[in-house]
Amino acid sequence: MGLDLNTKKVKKNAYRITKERGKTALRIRVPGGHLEAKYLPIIKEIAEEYGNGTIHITIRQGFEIPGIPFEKMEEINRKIRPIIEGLELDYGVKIDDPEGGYPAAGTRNVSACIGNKVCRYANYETTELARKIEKAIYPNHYHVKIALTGCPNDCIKAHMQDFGIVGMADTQYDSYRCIGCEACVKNCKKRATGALTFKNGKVKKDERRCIGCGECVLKCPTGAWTRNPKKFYKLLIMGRTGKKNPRLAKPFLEWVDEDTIIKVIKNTYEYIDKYIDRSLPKEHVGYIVDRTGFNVFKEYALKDVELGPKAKVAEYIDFRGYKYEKDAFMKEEE
Amino acid sequence: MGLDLNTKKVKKNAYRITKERGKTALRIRVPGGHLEAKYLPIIKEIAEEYGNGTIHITIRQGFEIPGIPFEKMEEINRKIRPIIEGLELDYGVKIDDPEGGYPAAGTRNVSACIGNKVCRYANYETTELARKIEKAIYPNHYHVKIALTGCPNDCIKAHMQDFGIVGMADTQYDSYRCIGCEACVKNCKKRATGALTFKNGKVKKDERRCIGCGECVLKCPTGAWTRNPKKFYKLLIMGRTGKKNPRLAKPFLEWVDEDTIIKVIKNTYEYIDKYIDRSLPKEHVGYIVDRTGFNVFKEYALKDVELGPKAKVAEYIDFRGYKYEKDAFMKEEE
Amino acid sequence: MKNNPYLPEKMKILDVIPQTDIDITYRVETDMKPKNGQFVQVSIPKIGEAPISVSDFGDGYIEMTIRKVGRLTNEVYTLKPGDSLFIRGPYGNGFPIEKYKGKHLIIAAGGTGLAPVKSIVNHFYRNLDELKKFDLLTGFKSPKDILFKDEIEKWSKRFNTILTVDKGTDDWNGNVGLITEYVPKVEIEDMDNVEVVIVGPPLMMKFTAQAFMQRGVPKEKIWVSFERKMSCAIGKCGHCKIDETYVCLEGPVFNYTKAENLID
Amino acid sequence: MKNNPYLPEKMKILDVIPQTDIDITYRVETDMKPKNGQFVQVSIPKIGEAPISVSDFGDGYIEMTIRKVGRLTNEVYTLKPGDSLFIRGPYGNGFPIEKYKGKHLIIAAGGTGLAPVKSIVNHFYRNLDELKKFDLLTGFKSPKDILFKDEIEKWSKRFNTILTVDKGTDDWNGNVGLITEYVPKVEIEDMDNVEVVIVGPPLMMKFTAQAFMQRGVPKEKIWVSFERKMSCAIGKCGHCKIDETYVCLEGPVFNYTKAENLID
Amino acid sequence: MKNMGFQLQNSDFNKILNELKKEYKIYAPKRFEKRGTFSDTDMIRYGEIDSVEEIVWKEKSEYSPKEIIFPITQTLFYFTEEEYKVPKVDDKKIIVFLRPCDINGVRRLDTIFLKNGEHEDFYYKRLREKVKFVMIECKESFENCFCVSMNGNYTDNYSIAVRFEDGQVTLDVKDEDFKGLFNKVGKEVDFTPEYVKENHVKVEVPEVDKMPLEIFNHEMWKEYSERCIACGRCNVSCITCSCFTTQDIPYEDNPKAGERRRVWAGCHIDGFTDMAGGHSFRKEYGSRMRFKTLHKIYDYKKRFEENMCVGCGRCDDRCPEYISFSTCINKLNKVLKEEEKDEE
Amino acid sequence: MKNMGFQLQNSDFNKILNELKKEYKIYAPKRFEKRGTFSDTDMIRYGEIDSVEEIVWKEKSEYSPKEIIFPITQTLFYFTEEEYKVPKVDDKKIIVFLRPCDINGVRRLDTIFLKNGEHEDFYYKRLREKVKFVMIECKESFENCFCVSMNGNYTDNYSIAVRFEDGQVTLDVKDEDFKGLFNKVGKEVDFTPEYVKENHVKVEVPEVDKMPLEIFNHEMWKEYSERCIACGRCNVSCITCSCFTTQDIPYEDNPKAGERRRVWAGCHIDGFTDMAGGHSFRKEYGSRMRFKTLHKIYDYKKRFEENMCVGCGRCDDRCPEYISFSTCINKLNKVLKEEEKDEE
Repeated sequence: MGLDLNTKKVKKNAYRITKERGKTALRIRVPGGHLEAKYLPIIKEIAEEYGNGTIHITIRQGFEIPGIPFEKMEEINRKIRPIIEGLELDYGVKIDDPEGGYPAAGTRNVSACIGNKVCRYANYETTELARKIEKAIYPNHYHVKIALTGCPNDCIKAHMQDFGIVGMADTQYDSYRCIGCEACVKNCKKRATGALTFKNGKVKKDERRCIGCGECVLKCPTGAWTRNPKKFYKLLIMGRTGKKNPRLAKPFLEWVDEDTIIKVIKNTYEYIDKYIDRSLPKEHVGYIVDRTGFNVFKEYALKDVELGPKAKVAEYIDFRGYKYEKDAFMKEEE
Repeated sequence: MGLDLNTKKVKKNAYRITKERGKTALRIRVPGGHLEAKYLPIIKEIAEEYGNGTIHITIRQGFEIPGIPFEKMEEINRKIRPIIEGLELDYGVKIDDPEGGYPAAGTRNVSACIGNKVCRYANYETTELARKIEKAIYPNHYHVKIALTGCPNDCIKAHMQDFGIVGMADTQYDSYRCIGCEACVKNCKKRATGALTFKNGKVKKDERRCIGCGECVLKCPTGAWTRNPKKFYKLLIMGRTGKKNPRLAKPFLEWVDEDTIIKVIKNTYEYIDKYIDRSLPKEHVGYIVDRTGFNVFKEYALKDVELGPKAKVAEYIDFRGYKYEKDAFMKEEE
Repeated sequence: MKNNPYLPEKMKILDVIPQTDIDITYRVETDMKPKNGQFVQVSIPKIGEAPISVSDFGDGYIEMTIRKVGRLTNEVYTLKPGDSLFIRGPYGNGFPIEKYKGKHLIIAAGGTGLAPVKSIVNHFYRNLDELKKFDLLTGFKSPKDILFKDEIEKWSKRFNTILTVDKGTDDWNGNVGLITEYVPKVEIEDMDNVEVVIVGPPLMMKFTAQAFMQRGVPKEKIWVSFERKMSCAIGKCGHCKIDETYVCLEGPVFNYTKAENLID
Repeated sequence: MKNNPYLPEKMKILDVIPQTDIDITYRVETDMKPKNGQFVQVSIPKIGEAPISVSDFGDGYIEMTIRKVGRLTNEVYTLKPGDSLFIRGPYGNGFPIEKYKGKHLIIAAGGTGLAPVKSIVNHFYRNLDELKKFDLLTGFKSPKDILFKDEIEKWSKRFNTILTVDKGTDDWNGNVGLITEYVPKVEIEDMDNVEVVIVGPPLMMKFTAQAFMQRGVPKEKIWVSFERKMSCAIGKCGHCKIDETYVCLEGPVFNYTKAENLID
Repeated sequence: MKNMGFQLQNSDFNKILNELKKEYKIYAPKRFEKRGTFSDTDMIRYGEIDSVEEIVWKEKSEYSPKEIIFPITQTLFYFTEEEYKVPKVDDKKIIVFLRPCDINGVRRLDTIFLKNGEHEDFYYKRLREKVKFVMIECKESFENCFCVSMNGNYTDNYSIAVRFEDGQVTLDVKDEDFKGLFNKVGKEVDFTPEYVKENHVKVEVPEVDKMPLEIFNHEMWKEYSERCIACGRCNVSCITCSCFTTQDIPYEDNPKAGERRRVWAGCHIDGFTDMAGGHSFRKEYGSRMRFKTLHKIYDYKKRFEENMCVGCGRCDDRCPEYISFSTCINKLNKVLKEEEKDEE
Repeated sequence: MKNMGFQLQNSDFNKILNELKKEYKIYAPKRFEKRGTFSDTDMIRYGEIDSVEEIVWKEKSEYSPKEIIFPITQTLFYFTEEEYKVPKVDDKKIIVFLRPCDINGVRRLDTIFLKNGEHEDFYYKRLREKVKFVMIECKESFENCFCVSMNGNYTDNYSIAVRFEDGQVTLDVKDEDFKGLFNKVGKEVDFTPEYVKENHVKVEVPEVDKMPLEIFNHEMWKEYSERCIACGRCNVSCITCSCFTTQDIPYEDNPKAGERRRVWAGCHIDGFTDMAGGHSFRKEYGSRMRFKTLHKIYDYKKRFEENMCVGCGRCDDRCPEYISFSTCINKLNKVLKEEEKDEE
């Protein structure tokens, strides 16, 4: 029999239709970008026994194993069971058949910077939250990109995601402990937004300028600045690259909690389900929002969401970005 | 003796100063994001014997191995010799002491989407070019981020880099082979820029609208559209996230060749060397360009560069992006 | 070049007879002697070519009733008497009118479907004695879409002509309703000697045929004419093929026993 | 509260004597009896406190010449006679003027450095016979920066007073050049009996001391006064400490044998 | 029985090719470097060659040789104002290197263009008459070939048969026109071309007199509605797909002049059945799959007594959605057998 | 010789703490959850406690107990228009749980605030007089401790010494004021507090009468110019750093009122030597390291006959640049020995 494949099913099973006829590439999800080293031998074995011996590290922090014959998909799906168990099921993700490979690939691997496991700047454990989000939204065929970054430095490039989650430190100031060294003030001006000013020997914070990076805490020698142990997040939405209108994600919510983040993302899947152009099953959510307008999205996204007292919500969003209306400023070399 | 570390040296050796006192994290470079699976056991061994048994996949496609005592750095540096040889020296990167670990960390891992090794959309072998760039610019302490993406879909998020290299297909049309199915025209309108129109049973291309994605070739059933075998690239510059002014990289050059890309990047290091604010050794190149203005950068970048006949150069660049001038559009919830 | 079947013949337009806002009948000068129900390939150089039913013919001319629906027909609309059309043909099998002689002939034509059968109607209008009985059912979407108004008026004086429109207007006093609704009103005395010709849009043909079969007309007595995309009209281009049948060669007229099994 | 050394005393301003655009001499009412070269902590409530040299004193008053260089001194500038200053002190060791008696005293003062030694100058102006010889070298950046102009005029009539400015102006007819250039012009007859007091900015003191030493003046005969940041003036706050020495306690006046080894 | 053949070094063969080029245009499958669908992939398709080394015989061509006699775009006539003129064809004759399946495929094209209906296709005929076949011996199956099942594997309809080996060619020359060229330089050897005897892919073509109506609406086609993207690659790569569409165009540079031409069409591609006025048939892609399938293995045969499909497998090679036509045939066969059973 | 002590269950000890709180404010190192420098890290520093369970005795506190007697921000007096008023202090006495090194450190603070110059520091003294030490027995060294080298490991200057174990405390009560509290509920046991005998980190403090001038400009300090970021964490965490700066401020709500206060200052921090007018000293961070180092292990000793540094190691614990003060001392010692050799 000739090779007869339902490519849509193959793709939903996280295998790629590649350039090379008959060969596929498996994508391993690593929610939150972090995994125990014990899974590496499985990846190595698949690469060497079924693939071409190489692996690609995907930009969303998964592994892609190329050069696999399509016929081996089922066999490989059984082999990756420990990975699906260890990185998905163990975190509560519902996958009916752990030997059937990944049940969906539309919603991309939930990426995360290394977070406060390691990084001094990060305001939370990014992988942990990534896994909670994974649990809430995977498996799902809608094309949604989610990434988490520990602080506004945004190493993960949350600004290029449909949902970018940025950790915000609610920094609290104990003026008694402040010795007026101005380390926080100078740093905030130099590296952040100049939200801090120095007056009467102590520091003032302009709450409207503060982006919650938490650098004042990092710089403070005396512990005058500390973080509110309660976690807050900023939710950036609808950033993208692509061939039409690359644009930065923009803030939709600020100073909201984890539950709000998860609920808004879940609500968005319902929104997609209602508004997606079904002739384009992979229509990206950003383009759907372009069609329906921000307010329709907002209404759906905030359904049954209880925003805390600190929460801020965008009234409107000017996404700007640029359009590939070409060349107004490009001249050909002569 | 107490633990006495020159943190700057540690960082230049690709080890991180982490949140946890006494513990570091090693970052493994994987230029172009692709590696042979045979290196995985080394990573696993380091993670399990020296670290905490876990690894993080960095957003720039390297591995980060956390939980390593600083004392083990030298020992580990010897262990990663095969990786440094296999992924750096073998591609011509000059590293004096292959048992001394990475000699620089300022210039970040050169990232790449999977490219045309696997992906149907990619217009070139991204990892291969990434390795050539690595050879040209590593080791280097200046903070520069480079990423390569095979096509304007820009899965790598080249738009968030100091240098984003986008493969451009110079698509050529053989009207004899065209059967007028309009697959290319419809697709270009739907997925790209509408550069193609259908007239008199055949297709016309608006060269100024064409972004070189190559999708017309992919969609063409008869091979009427093919790619010029000569490779062309677009160079996006000075995109960034960060706490001040997240912004998209914008096109600086289009339809240029590989040599131009490499030369411009090399020239930029000289530019940085001349204009960097030495009180900020990690000053990002984008901020330097902000200070000197685009034209000073441009003059340096194009020094001794021979642009081909198809090349286009930006006359000026309006980076836009957004500033963390906060809250014009955010209201607090009541 | 004689053996190049793609070459059209330039024919002078003798007359241009508007039928409705979007239908015009063109009479062109030619020696062609088509059969009733055949079609020709009509073209305007650099604009295009399309299959068009011959709606009538006579000595030294043929007529085609053309509806303005595309690039070519739009262009045809600008032509005046004295201008030319490029035509090749006739093609197709045509109706077996010899078989209808001596029978009770019922013609049901929907919309432009009246064009391909108009020459039959006119033939029997002129030779009504060749038939045992003749009924014409013709339906249009609305009063303004009615084709060949004067001729229908003329025909109705010699045989039972039911004209209906799907949807009337305030000043329409005639029949309203689909043709299928009028099928039961046709009196059929001798089921063995009836012949039914149905031409129109695909669904109209299907339901009208069903209506006649419900009345007891056997399939073998029902004839339809198909309209399909055609590029060559000579069995090469493949567009009009349905199963093993080439509409341009074995059609456009089919006995319903065959037609009902032609599934696109 | 008696034992609270941080409490200042409110003192009434008796006189305000402008010196230059940015230097003013304040005379305040007090019983304080400072030694020449001592300083006081001057404050304005809610603005701040700073160490200021006592530039002169007498029965029931002290004088301080204050330069407008910061937040506190800016505020002091708004004060008028009858207003108050808050003062505590005097602090520091002062110059050992008993040692200078019978000697050839050379005072070299740069800029505001003239203030801390002004009381010595005035003392010997009044008691010139206590000295074998008296030379005063005083330098300022420019003519407009000259302090105590009237007094310099007065002094120059009684002893050798060299006034120089680093940079002259069109209407300046006096000396131009750094103090160090004028050191060679001072006649020193008896190297064993000379005492040199140098007060001014750190580099001025360093190079002037070197100039005198080059002329053969031994270190032991050279005296300088240090200016340092101080918050308490009583040996607690740590700001003025240089090595094991607290300028507020063991200074501000140091013999050069000690001063040259005080490395910040 | 021994069959006398010739064996030549490539260099000698090239000399003969050069000689032949005076009288013939010589077409063979050749490599167009980096002109494949995906970047850095090559395209193998027919083109004129100058030397045997250009001939790609170790791989299957992506497109069939049909474009040599049935050009993708072919001007029927030029218009100047209201006159028209039929273009001339090159005087040279044509040699095509091709495999047995394609030779068998050309017979199907002949049937459609020359024997379907009363008219011969003028444009096809005048090219077809020029063509001589050089059969590339094809002993081993490529992926997706199912020629044996379709009887496409064998033919003796060739002027020359050729076995390529690295550096040399072995020939069976049947055409007397050519024999003289070889007996001077070629070594005489015993050579009978071999044929593929078995493919990896086998199909069982349903043998039915009449396709049951249920098949037309059978749910097996629904799957293809989901899978097929109507790109038409199967049509354009097929050696036997012969459909075309005519286009009339005015020249942009001078709209008074123009041409009528025909270009390939494909039953999978949108617009194939579109009529002026907007009506069209087979909107569901599954019904296009059914239409093509039945044409290739049922209705053509009813008309012309052999199946249209020759089993070259290019449709499977080229389908971007990995729809396997051979699998479809087998599925259909199975469905038909089950239907039969149900009726019993 | 047996030393009589008491052993109590935590619950009993808590009762006594409750009793003591009537008369005392009780301070101990305690955990401030998620208030550390990095997210999700805790801060261990001194605070008032209600129970023994709050006392963090298994870890070293990040800040020393000095802030109890030398508050970070301390109002010297309130201004109302042009009058001023010295604030009162709480009537309660103070108990501080602290380790031997810190008790020894407090002696250095006493020296500076009470014995340097003719004036005693009024504000320090009035708090210091209230303090009684409860010495936390410290048998094992933490990372970076070098108390043994600095003789900071031992003291007998305590009212109570306490050994914490999970669930119980063992006490040596020297202060007669407290003895009565324990002999009712505590079990009498033989208890002598033990002391750290050896640290992982050892320093050799240079024994010189006079620091050679070359040391001040020695290139060993240049390294610190590169490494030190002048954050002042070493100063503020140090038990013996006692520098402060005064600030006068008008209240924003009513600028007619205001206060004079003092806040901690640090010799590593920018501005420490800034004079009105712009001049400042030790701009190079390496010279600040030299200044601090010599103060801690040389010039203080010249003045007061013991080294200032007690070896608590907090500076090393806290330095974000991993500058090890103990390493610096050893380096200095080595440099001095080499200089000595060179002179021979």
